[in-house]
Amino acid sequence: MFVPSVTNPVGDFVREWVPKLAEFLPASLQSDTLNSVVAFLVNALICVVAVCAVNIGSAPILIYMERKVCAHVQCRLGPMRLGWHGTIQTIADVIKMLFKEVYAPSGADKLMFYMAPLIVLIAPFIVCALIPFSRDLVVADVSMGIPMIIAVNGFGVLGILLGGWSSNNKYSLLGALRSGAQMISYEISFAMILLFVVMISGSTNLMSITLGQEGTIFDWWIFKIPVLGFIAFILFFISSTAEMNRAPFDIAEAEQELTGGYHTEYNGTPFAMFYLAEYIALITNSALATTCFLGGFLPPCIGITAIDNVLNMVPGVVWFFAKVYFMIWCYMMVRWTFVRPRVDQLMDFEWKFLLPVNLVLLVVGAAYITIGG
Amino acid sequence: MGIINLAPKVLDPIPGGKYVVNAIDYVVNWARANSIWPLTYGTSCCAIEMMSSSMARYDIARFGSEVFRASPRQADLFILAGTITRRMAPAIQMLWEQIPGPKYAIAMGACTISGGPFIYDNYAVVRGAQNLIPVDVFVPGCPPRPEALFHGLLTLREKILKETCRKPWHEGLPKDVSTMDRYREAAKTWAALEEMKDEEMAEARAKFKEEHPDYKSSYKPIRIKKEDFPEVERKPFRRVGLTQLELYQKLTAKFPNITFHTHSEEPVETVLANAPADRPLEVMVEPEDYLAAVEFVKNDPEFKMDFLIDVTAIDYDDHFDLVTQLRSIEVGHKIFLCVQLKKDFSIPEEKRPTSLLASVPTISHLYPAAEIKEREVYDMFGIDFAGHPDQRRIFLDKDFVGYPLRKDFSHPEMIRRPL
Amino acid sequence: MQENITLLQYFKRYFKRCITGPWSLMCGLSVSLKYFFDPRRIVTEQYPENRKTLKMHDRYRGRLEMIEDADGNNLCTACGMCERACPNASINVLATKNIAGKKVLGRYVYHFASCTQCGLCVEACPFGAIRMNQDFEVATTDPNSLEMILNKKEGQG
Amino acid sequence: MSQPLFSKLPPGFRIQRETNTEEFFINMGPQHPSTHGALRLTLRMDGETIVELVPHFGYIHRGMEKQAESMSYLQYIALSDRQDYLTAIQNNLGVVIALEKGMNVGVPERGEYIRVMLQELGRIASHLVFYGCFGGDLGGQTCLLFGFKEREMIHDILEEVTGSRLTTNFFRPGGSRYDVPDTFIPRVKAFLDHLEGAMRDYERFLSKNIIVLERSIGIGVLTKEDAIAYGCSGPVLRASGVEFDVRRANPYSIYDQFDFDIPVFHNGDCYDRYKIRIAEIHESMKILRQCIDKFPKEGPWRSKEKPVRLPVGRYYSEIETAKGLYATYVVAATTGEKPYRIHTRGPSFPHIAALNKMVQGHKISDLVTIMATLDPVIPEIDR
Repeated sequence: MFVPSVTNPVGDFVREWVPKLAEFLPASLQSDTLNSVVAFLVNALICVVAVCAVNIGSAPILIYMERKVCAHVQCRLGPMRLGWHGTIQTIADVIKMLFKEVYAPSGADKLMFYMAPLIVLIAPFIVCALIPFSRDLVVADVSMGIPMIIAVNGFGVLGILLGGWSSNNKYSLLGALRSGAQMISYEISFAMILLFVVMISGSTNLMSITLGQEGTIFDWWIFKIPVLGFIAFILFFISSTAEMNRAPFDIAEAEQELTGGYHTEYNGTPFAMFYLAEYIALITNSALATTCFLGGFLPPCIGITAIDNVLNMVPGVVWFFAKVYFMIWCYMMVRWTFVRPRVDQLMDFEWKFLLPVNLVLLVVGAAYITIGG
Repeated sequence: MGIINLAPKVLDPIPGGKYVVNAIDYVVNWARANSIWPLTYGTSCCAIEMMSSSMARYDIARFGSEVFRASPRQADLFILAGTITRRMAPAIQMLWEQIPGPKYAIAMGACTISGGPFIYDNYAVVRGAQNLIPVDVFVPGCPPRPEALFHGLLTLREKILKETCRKPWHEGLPKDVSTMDRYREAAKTWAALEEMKDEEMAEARAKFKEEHPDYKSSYKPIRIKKEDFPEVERKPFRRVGLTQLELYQKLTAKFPNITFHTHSEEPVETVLANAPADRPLEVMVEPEDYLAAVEFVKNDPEFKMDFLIDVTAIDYDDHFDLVTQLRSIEVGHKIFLCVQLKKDFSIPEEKRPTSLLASVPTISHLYPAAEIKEREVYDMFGIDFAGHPDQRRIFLDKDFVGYPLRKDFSHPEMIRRPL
Repeated sequence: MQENITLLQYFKRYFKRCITGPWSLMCGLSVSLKYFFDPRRIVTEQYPENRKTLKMHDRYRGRLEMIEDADGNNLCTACGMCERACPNASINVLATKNIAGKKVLGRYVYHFASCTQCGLCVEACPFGAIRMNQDFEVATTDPNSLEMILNKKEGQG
Repeated sequence: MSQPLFSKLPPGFRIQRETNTEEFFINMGPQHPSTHGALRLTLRMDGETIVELVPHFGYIHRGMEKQAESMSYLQYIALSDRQDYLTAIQNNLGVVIALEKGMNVGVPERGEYIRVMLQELGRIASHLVFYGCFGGDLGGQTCLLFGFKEREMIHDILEEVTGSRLTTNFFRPGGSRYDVPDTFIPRVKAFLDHLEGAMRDYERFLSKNIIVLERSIGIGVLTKEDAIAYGCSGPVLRASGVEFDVRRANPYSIYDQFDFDIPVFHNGDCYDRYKIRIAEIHESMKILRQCIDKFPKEGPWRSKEKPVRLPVGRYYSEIETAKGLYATYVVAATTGEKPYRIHTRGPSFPHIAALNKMVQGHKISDLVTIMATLDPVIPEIDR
């Protein structure tokens, strides 16, 4: 019998209490197999709810944050009138979008049209399940974490291609094709940098990648390997921005050129899903960056015992989310600062710059590990 | 939106269901009223004020409306910013249809409320957006300040908050106000009232006249004093390049048919010599000489007219004046070649407004800039440009009847200026 | 645009860009960081909240208004200068005869819907009977309310 | 294998070519975020590359010239605000100068200074919108807000002086409608001081940015000959290497009394068109500073008020607006208050005609960049 790998206290608690509760059932129904299956199902349900809650709960926060960050870069205030400083503005937006009229354009492939946003939404959810939020808070602690992430991340482009193609609109199609080309190209450097992380940490398991950074702030992968780590981090930042289709790499949406790119024809709830997917991808990518480079849930110790003790008292989840939100803030600052490169320049950048640099990085990293490590 | 309108039917029979319906109403309306996403749309001046309202100083984001959607399918609000022309009208109707409900429209500025500055003597402008789509809020002004637009947004918010799922949003109908002439209507109503009043008052007035035979009003309106200013001589601008006289003499040497029209009795040379420096030389060219003359002034090393300012025409009773305005970038002088094109009166009179009445060779091979200018003249005056590579209407629809800048032009939708 | 350059030149430019490019991007980022962390730069005025303090300039051209004294008497003589000055006939000066048979202002109809607030009417008025007021909160849901009668009383005479 | 050509191309398309790929047509506008108003462009595309472009005008053709025939000259000044609405104050001057030529009235010195200052403020306002739209169309929304932020300050000054933010209706033959208030000069001074710092930031934000350089250098090249032949003017012409500015070539008002440069660039690509406008903002600031120093504290600000009546004749005026050469051609067939015909030459019209020349072989994203650097105002084209 497959025993789910939920290793955190919540999982243990469920496993402990399911047999105890089962004693109240008639004797004919009692069996260890049933107990473990029920425990598994309950655990799985908790996991799904938790992942959904983290993602969907944080999406409105992120949208609000984005609106505020962009407003302050642009010397204005942003949402102000709904709740304290406009805090519940995005909730109103979501409710409004749920109750909007929904229709597909004539000539659209209806099934594909409504499926596309779902597919886009799936990928970041799965990635989120693999991220260790704290020392003993991870949904699925699979040993092949990194390959799994690379595989699942490729899923998102499918939804965007489908959405653009099924809309029966030239702008949508152009946007979808652009984003298809872009995401598939950038997936390569995205995967290569993760491989670099795997190489230096010696593991594909996200938990052990995180735990490998234990110690002071200088043991984080971004600082542990001089210069190389930082370069890898920057490269990861760039390619994940492109993976997410976020500005400055948002040629797929390119409001000024293609009005809305692949989601031009979407309205109401399906559009809300695209909108949410963008922000959920933001959170998973930031979480990945945090896990691989910024020490995950580990506190930023600096080697002075008195301070480190204080830092260690703060729970890992707090550190994790603090780092994630810092990363998100970086993504946002970049988005609201830079202009958008052209589609062919974007490809040039990937194939003529990012990929060569990545290869060099891998080689140099390998040399460093064999010689110095 | 369909589901929520069913809520009262399903929930009302259940005890306490009313309160649930009210709660849903409250939440949904609150969301709708506070999250109004406008469509990126704008045609003219008002669009700039609309943009200003979303910029740092006024910041429409405070109302949660900074999410300007370029695609109508994601928008809730159609801010009609800028004049609506007949040519644009179908596009606007289509945009409105593409916005999913519940949707709202704000008519921003005088043009979209009533036609604004373009009400009278105009063949191109739709008098008010109400003719095309139902409008919820009107924001007068030309253009309204961003604050006025915000006031409109708040007015719309109040309106949305009044909706319930028992009395749900429904799409209104456009209202035909296109032929409304507010000025004449008001005058007509008043004239009728005056007539009635005259009848009523006749007796009283007669009585008053009897009682006060030499009545004189004690009221004296005071004219406001205007500040007095000295008269100032106009200083003509600096002369650049050849003088008008030199240009004229050189041209006439080449083309003896070229003339200069003047109203004074004095000889042409004296008039030209005394002309202010900044008045360009405007000469009359015979239609046969036109092409050769343009070619000459373009290539002649002394003229060097390499820059075409404009080609335009003027309609007179029996002829058009085609004015080709040229200047030399290098030297700086200007010359206006005016061709008198006799109207072709062999065309029967009833067909004249819709047919081309004159023809002239094109100069678009000499000046690429002339191509669109000649298209404009063709569109507005119905002058044929022989040899033009792409002679189509430029500003008006291809099935537009008539040539608007002719003096005898008439259009069924055009209202004459009352004064 | 395709240019013919040698491979060496190409690589020279490539590496030059690798250095200048990120530097130029950092310059841009420094500006946005400066603006982000400096709340004094925020210039937003909060319209519905600052309604009490929000004042238009003296010359601001809002809605047309008739200058009236305390009793509601106006200065208009129904001469029609404003009517003629108006570029789009937004003003109807409707004259009547008073009891003495003299022409006075009966009704001053102002079509706010089509007014472009150019101010030519105020300029044309020889008696200073009208002015543009400072009112900018003029949005309405009822287009008929934009047709206004400005005078409360008939003209004097 | 080559496909057959289109049996019949849609109107306006002219290039005949053999292709191995399928061409298709894209319709941009009349309601599109990057066409700067109601302009419609039909693109003939080969993949993402533009083969040919045909502009369709007239979506905001409002028949101003027809209307002008039944309006008085004064009313037309008010109407001219609606042409180039980004700098309405400059349109006013264009019309007014033509009327002054007809009426033969001059302007006192203070009036001329008021004119020049408002002109230059209007030019800065328009170029700031250009800065914003250029950055915005490239994808940097923040630039759009930066540009408009300083523009609001100009609008504040304009509103204080003229009574309206956009449609100013301010100049009259012989001067202007009002005198400037006492606060005008200090406000302009404060604004210039502020703008200097702000421009430094904005240039750092965009001018050297590698993505901007990549996207604008060598894009949409307009050669010197083409620029003149297509009748381009203003910054577009000067970016192609032609030193032509009406303020210098045929100085109107009192522009000959100021010391300023005409910036000229020689590549004629998008980046030069961007740089030239930034340089022009600095030149305008220079002129404004000189105005502040020399501004006559006293003296009449307009000449004696006369009814606006023009004798029979044809009157032509040209000025340099922010977009280029703005010419007004007034025909008076009878002496009176009403024109027989008024024709306006807007600078943006030839620019859009030259667009086809510039975009061929470029990507659709480049079209957006080129459109932004031409900085057209559509109502000025359609009138």
